[in-house]
Amino acid sequence: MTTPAAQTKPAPAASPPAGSVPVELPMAGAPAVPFIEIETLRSAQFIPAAKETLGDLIAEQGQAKVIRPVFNWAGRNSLFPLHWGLACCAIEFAAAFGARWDAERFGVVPRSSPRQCDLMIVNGTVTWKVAHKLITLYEQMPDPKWVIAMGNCATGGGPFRTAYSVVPGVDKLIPVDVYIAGCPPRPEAMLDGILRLENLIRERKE
Amino acid sequence: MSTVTLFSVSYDLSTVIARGVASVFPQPIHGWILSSDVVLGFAILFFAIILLAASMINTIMLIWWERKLLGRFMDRRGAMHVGYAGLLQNFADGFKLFRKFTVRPREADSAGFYFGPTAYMATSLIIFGVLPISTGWNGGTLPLTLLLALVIFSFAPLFIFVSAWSSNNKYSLMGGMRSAAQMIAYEVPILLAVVAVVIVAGSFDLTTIVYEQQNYWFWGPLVVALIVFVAGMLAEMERIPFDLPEAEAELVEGWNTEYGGMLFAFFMLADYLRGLVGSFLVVLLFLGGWTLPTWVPSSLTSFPLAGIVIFMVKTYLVFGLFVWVRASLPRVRTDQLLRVGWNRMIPLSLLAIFLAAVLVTVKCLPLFGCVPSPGV
Amino acid sequence: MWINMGPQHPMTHGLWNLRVKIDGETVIDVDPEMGFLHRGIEKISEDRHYNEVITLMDRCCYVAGLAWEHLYILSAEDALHVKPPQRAEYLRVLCDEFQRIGSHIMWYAAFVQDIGLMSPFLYGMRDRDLILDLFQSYTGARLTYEYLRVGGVRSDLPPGFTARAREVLDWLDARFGEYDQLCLGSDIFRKRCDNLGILKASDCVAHGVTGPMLRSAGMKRDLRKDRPYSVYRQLDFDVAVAEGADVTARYLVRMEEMRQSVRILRQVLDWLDQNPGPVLAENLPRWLGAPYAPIGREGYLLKRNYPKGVGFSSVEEPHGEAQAYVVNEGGEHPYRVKFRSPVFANISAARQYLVGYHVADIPPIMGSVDVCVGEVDR
Amino acid sequence: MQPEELQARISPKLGENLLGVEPFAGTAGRVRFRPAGALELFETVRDDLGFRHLSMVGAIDWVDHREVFYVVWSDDARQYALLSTDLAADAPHVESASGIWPSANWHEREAWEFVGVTFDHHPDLRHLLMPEGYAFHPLLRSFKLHEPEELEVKSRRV
Repeated sequence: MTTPAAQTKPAPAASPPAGSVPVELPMAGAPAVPFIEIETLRSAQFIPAAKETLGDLIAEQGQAKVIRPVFNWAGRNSLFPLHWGLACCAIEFAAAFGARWDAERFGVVPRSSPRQCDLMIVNGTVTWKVAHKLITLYEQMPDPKWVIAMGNCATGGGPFRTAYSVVPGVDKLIPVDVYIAGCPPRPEAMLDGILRLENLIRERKE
Repeated sequence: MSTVTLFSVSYDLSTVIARGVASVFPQPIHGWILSSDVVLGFAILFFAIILLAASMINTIMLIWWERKLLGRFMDRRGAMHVGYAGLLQNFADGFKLFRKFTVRPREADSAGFYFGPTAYMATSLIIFGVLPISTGWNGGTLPLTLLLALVIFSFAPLFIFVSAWSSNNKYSLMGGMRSAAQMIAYEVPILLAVVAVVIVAGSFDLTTIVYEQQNYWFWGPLVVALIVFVAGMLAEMERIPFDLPEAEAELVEGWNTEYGGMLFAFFMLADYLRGLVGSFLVVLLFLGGWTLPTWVPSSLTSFPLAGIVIFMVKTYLVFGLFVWVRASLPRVRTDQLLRVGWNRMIPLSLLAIFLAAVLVTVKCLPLFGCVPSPGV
Repeated sequence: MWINMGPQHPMTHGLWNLRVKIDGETVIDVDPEMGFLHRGIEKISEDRHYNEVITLMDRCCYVAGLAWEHLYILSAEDALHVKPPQRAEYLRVLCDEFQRIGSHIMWYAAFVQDIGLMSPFLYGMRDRDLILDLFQSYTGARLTYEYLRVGGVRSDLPPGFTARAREVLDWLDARFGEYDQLCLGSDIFRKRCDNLGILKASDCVAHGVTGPMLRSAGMKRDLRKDRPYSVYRQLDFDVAVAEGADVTARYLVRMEEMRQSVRILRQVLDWLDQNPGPVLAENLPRWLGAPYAPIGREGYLLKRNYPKGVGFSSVEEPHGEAQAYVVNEGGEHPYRVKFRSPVFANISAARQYLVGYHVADIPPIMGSVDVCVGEVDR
Repeated sequence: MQPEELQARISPKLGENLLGVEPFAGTAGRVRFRPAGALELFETVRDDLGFRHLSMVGAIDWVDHREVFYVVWSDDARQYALLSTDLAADAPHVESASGIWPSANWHEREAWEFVGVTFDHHPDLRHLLMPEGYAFHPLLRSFKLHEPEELEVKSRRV
C-alpha cells in the first residue's frame, strides 16, 4: 500500500481515441478510477431527433423581434427543475415547494424525468460515485437547459472539500449558471437563485 | 330554431369569404367557388378551426383551474406571477415545450415514438367534433353521437401502449401495460352505465339526451350509474386515485418518461383534453347539459350564448370535483384497481341498468317526477 | 428483469439506488446500492477539533441534526471526561424531542407522497416550518444548527421562547388528529398499507433493525427507557408500540411517538422555566472551548497532559438506535470516530421486507423505513 | 451484567482465546479475544449470554496493528457489550460474524472497505460505499487528506 499522495498523477491512459476528451474523475489520486468520455456517452445513448425543432425553424425564419421575446418569456417563466435530492439542501429544496414558500408561484414545478426538465438544481454534495450519473442526467435533459449549484457543497465542496470522495464543486463536471451560497441556503435564497436565473435568460440574445 | 349557432356563424363567414374571393376570378371559377359544396367545405373547416382553438384554450384554462384549486386545497397559492393570477402560466409552459429540443433515444422505435403521442392527441381532439355544447351546435344530427364519442375515447390505450413500448424504457413499458389493462377494464362499466342513461332517454343522440332532462336531471334517479360513470371516468382519465400508469413514486413519469419537448406537451394536453371530455360527458348525461332547472326564471337565462356559458360553468365545477378527489385520496394498487373494476363496478352498472328499466316501466317516481315517453 | 430505482428516482428521497428484480409486477429480489453520498465524515473528523466535528454531525443526518449532535457529544464527553450542567442536559432533550417531531413530520410528508396523497406533503411541510422557526430562534439556523458543545450547549434560550414553544405544541397536537384522519380515515390508505412490508420481531433482531420498525413489530425497545441517557430518567412518557409489523403499524408508532414527544416537551419546558442556570460546563480546557483561539503554552500543556479515553454512546434517534465510538488519543483531534446509523441496518434488511410484494408496494414500504441517506453513507 | 460475570461465563468456552474482560463505561464490559476464537465467542455471546442483537462492527487502524470491535445488545440484560480483537497489521483477517448475526453483513463490508480488514467466509465481501474498483482503504492512518487544489482535475465544459 503506497500513500495516495504519491499517486496523485496517474499514468496517462493509453492513447485516447481522437476527437474525445476524457474527463478524469480523481478519487484522492486513485488510479483505478475509470475514465468516462463524454463524447462516447453522448453518442452511445442519445442522438438528437432532428437538428432543429419546429420552434427553432420559425424563430430563424424571421419575426425575431416578436417570436424570440415570446419564447424567451415562456422559457424563463416555466422552469421545470429535476426532482431529485442529493443531500441537506434537498430538504430546503423540498421546503421551498412547501406551503410557506410555494415555488410553484413562479411556475417552478419539479418533474421526475430529465427529459421534461430545463433546470438541474444540484442540491447537495456531489461525490465521485454519483458523478457519472449526474453527467448522464445532464446529458438526458433537452436543450435549452440550465444548472443551479445550490449550497456550498455543490459550489466548491463545502465542509467536505478535503474528503477523498467529494467533487470539489459541481462545475468540475457540468457548466453552472447560478451559484447559491449557504449551507444549506434558505428557501428564499433558492427562490432568489431561480429569479436570478430568469434574469440571465431574459438577457440571452441567441 | 333560429338562434345563432357556431355552425351558422362559420357558414356565414365561409359565404362572405367565398364571395370576396370569387369576385376576383372570371366566370367558371367564380361559379365553382360559390357552389354550395365548396362553401360548405369551408364552413366545416372554419367550424373545425374555431372548435380546435376553443378546445385548446379551454384545456389550458382547465390546467390553470386545476393548479389554482390544488393550491387552495394544499394551503398555498399556486401559479400567480405570470399574467393575472397566473392565467398565462400554462401558455408559458406550452410555448416553452414547443421551443424545447425533442430527444429520441437511439434504441427507441422511431415510428411508434412519434406516432403514439400524435395519434393520442388527434383522437382526443376529434371527440370535440361530436359533443354538443349548446343548442344547435352541430349542423346536422347524428343519431349515435354518444356511442361515437365513447368509441373514439377508447382508442387511447392503444396509442399509449404503442408509445410506451416504442420508447424502449422499462418504466414506460410498465406504465403502458398498466394503462392498457386499466382502460380496458373500465371501458365496460362505463358503457354499461351509459346504457342506463340511454334506456331512460331512449336515444343515443346527446342532444336528445339533454332535451330529455328538461323535467329533471338524470343524476337523481340514475345515481348509481353516475357513481359508476364518474369512477370509470377517473380511471379513463388516469387521475388520482387511479393514476397508476404515471404513478410518480414508482414509475418516475410512467409511460411518458422518455418524452420531452413538444411530444410531452401533446401528452399533457391530451390528458387534459380527455379530462375536459370526461367532464363534458358527465354534464351532458347527468347534469342536464346546457339547460337549467325549470324553476329558474327564463329572464335570467336569455343572455346571448347562455347555453355555452351554463355548460362551461357546469363543466368546470365537475372538473373541480375531480381535482378535489385528487387532492384528498391516495393512489390504489394495480391489482386492487382491476379487482374493483371487474368485481364491483360491473355488478353496480348492471344494477344501474336494472334501476333504469324499473324507472322506465313505472314511469313516475314520487321524488323525481315522471319519465317522458321514450324515443322522442 | 432488473430495474434500477435510483439514484434519481422519486421513490428514493435521497441518493441511493434500489436494484429490483421483477417478474411481472412482483418483486423477486432486491439489492440496495448505497454510497452515492459518502462524504467521508469519519475520515474528516480525524482532522478536526472536537467541536468542529459537530458541524459535520448536522450534515450527517440532515433531518435529525440535533439528535446526531447529541450522539456525538455524549461519546466525546465520555472520551474527554467532561460533564455538562443539568440545564444543558434539559436543553439537549428539548432539541432531541423537537427534532424527533420534525423528523417524523418530514417522514410523514414524504411517505404520504409515495402513496399518491398529495396534500399532506404540504400540510407536513407547513407544520414542520413552525418547529424550524423555534430552532431558528435559539440556534440561528433551520437545518444545520451547531448548537451542542462538548460540555454543554452554545447558548441559552431567548426570552419568550417557552411560551411560543407551548403554542406550537398545542397547534401540533391538534394537527396530529388531522393527519390521522387523512391517512387512517381513508379506505384506500388502509388497503394499500395493511399487511405490507412485514418484518417480524425475530427478523428485526437478527438484521439489526431498530427504531420505529422494531417497535412496530411489537417489541418494546426504546433506549430512552432501556438505557436512559441525559435526563430521560426524570421524564414521564410511554414507549410507542404497535402490533402487525406492517406499514400501518410503523405509521401508528411514529404518530404515537410524536404525541409522546409533545408530552415530554411540555415537561421539559416546565423544568426550563423554573430552573435557570449555566448551560456550558465551567473550567473547560481552552483548546476544547475555543477551537480557533491561539493555543498558548498553558493550553498546550493541558492538552498534552489530557488523559486518553474512549467514549461509546447510543441514543434513540428518530430513525432508530444510533451509536458513536470516539477514541481520544490525547490530541485536539479525535483519533477515530465511528458511527452506527440505524437506517444503515434497516436498509440492509431490505430483502427481508420487499421480496414478494408488488412494484407498487416498494414506495410505501421504503417510505415507512424512513430513509435518510446522509447518515447511511456518512 | 458485570465484567466479572462475563468473564466467568465466557472463559470456559473460549479458554486461552479469551484475553480478558475489562470494564467499559456504559456497557457490560469489553471482551478482548484472539481472532482464532471469534466464532466460538460469537456463538457463546449470542446463544448463552443472550446478546442477540449486533449493533455495530467497527475497525480501527492502530498503525502497528488493527482492531475490530463488535457492539452487541442484550434485550434481557438491557445492556451493551463490546467485543474487541487485535489483528496483525500486515494481513488483518478475522472470521465473519454474518453467519451468526445477519446484520454483520453490511458492517463488515464497510470495515473491509475502509480499514482493509478481511472477513473470512463473508458471503458478499464487495464495495459498499465506494465505487467498484476503488483501490484504497481511506480510514487507514497512512491515507492523508489533501486540499482539492492539490488534486489534478481535468475537466471540460460539456
